[in-house]
Amino acid sequence: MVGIVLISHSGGLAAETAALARQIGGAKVPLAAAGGTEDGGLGTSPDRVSAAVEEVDQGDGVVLIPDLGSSVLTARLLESPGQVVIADVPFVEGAVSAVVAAGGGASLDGVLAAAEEAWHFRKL
Amino acid sequence: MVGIVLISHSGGLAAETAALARQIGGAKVPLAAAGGTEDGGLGTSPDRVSAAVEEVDQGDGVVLIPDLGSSVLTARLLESPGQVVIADVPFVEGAVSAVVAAGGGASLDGVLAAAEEAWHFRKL
Amino acid sequence: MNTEFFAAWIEEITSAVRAGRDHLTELDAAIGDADHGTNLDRGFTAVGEALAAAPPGTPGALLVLTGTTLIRKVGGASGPLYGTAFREMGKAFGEATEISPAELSAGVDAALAGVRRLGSAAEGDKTMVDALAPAAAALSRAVRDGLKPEEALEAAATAAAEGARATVPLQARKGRASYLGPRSVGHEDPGAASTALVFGALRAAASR
Amino acid sequence: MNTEFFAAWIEEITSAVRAGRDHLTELDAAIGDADHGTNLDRGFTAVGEALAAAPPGTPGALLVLTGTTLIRKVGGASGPLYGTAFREMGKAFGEATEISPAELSAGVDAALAGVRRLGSAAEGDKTMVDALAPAAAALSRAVRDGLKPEEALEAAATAAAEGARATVPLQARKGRASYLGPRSVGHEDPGAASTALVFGALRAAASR
Ligand SMILES: Nc1ncnc2c1ncn2[C@@H]1O[C@H](COP(=O)(O)OP(=O)(O)O)[C@@H](O)[C@H]1O
Ligand SMILES: Nc1ncnc2c1ncn2[C@@H]1O[C@H](COP(=O)(O)OP(=O)(O)O)[C@@H](O)[C@H]1O
Ligand SMILES: [Mg+2]
Ligand SMILES: [Mg+2]
Ligand SMILES: [Mg+2]
Ligand SMILES: [Mg+2]
Repeated sequence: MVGIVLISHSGGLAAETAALARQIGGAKVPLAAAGGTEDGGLGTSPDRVSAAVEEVDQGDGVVLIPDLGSSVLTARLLESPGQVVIADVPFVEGAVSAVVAAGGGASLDGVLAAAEEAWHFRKL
Repeated sequence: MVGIVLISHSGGLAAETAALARQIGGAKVPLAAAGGTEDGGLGTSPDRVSAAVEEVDQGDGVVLIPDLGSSVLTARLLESPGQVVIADVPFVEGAVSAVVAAGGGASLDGVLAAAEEAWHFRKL
Repeated sequence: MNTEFFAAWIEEITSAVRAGRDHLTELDAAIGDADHGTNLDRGFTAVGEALAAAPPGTPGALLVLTGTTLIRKVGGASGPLYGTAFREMGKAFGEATEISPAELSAGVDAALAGVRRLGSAAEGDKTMVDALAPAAAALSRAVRDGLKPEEALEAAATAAAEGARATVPLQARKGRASYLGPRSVGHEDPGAASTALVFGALRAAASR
Repeated sequence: MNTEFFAAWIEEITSAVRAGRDHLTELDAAIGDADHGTNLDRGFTAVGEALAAAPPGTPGALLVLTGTTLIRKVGGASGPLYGTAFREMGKAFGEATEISPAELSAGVDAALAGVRRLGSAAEGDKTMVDALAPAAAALSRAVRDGLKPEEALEAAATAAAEGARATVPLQARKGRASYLGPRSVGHEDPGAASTALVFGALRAAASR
């Protein structure tokens, strides 16, 4: 299965978004939340994010979903075409769509495409 | 100032998103997080959301930002044209944009328009 | 049908939801978040308490209080939706103390319209609308054709149950199940299943 | 310029960041999240420890270790950006033990290219690029014109400081400040201000 890493400034935001996505998309998906700095502050820790990537990598590729600012830059440092790719998507909605697609057995490109559909989902 | 209420299934997600938005958009904006059921479970409590609307209403209107599912339906129950309006926007990114706009003194329509711009923000 | 009849209906729904709670929750586990049975059980338990605390004097008041309580207590999407359904039916009944089959049918139509307006779901979107809409249509047809009340309610209950079963092959396009896309196919929609219980309870109240 | 020179540069940056920490954080409070000074102070403190623990033998190795440590320890957007800048400069220096002004200029160009690639910011977007790009250009011009090393570094430092000041009237189009839209106008960009400190430190290292 494709792995997913949620990268946020805020440890709480990454963890809560992961919990919601897991609840909708299924508990089996390899999904990790990498938010906050190593000392628990607001920010991004590349070490945490790399550890999360290793944790969820089952050989089918990993999608990184950053919230904004330094999360995006940290994600870019870890990009590796065809293996570790960034989804430029709305954080919560994209995470839910990506986790659902990964749980359904989609390929790396399929998960990325599903996440990007979140830009076109209307709520009302 | 226009008030903003973040409505989520998850109390944690609403609170963490509010914290991030406040950190970027300024602490003065009347902003409330209404997530989870009254007994702290996953779900939406219309009573909590109405209380949040009252809390942030300074007479300049209130924007409701729901995440998905029951949050959207609860928000619709509280809609009141020209006073309490729903922003159909990406949850985190729309919240940040809305809080920034409200902090800058935008009108209800202005805050709504700023939140909707979050659909067009690219991160990379 | 008087206030007592509608109180009996709510009691029947409450028992059916209690008995079907785990089944509804299992349906929701497949394409949702495994809480629909618990949500409705919590909601109708609260409705029972609210009705006991301040027994309403008309069918309309009873249904409006039922709806308001569901909105406040259910916690899931079905709360605002069923809440709106019962409130709209109650409002359609106005101050009347006795409701004719034709008025009941108009009340169910109002409930359906309210659910549609709130949730923007069309038939085929794999939601409670897929049970509610055929039930409303069957009831209206039965009334127009001059069927006896019990027969009319039987027709509505059957239509709701068939509508619920027909959601199995559909792909969800509304509610949180819609995030599942094609993975939502092959499962009965929990809200449609509970709507079938609601109309089964209506038939049961009539044959009490 | 040898390994000692670059070690002195990092020391000068560390002192300048320590002294300017609160000012940088205040700039970031206006259009960001009030952590830029703390972020860089934490990062360069960690760099000092890393360099002391395993002193690198070449300018290239020293700058790569500096960059890697900044990436790991800064925590904000400036970590990946400055980290990439120092790593790219270090990689451009290769195994050389003595760096000429022309090589230094090429290293700064590589740093700028790395920051641009990572952050996709153009000049005028109100970021550190608005200080780094003019500094790189001034250094390259000075080297081409055959200026003495101290004069060349003076020119780079002046260009960086002017570039930072020129960010005041700009509206941010990259980084978290971009979420502020027009509200970001009227404030100096913190990352551009710290880049001016970095080039001031380079000049200081040369006149030690
Ligand atoms: N927009 C909608 N329109 C109509 N019915 C909906 C809508 N959204 C959800 N539903 C119904 O609500 C049911 C789920 O209710 P429930 O599980 O109690 O809420 P939640 O999805 O918030 O956990 C679905 O099975 C569906 O029938
Ligand atoms: N995409 C980018 N490209 C270039 N520089 C950027 C970019 N994003 C942010 N910056 C720089 O980083 C600075 C902010 O750094 P810092 O406060 O340490 O990080 P954060 O914004 O994550 O808190 C900004 O002032 C800006 O100069
Ligand atoms: Mg549910
Ligand atoms: Mg639920
Ligand atoms: Mg900052
Ligand atoms: Mg920061």
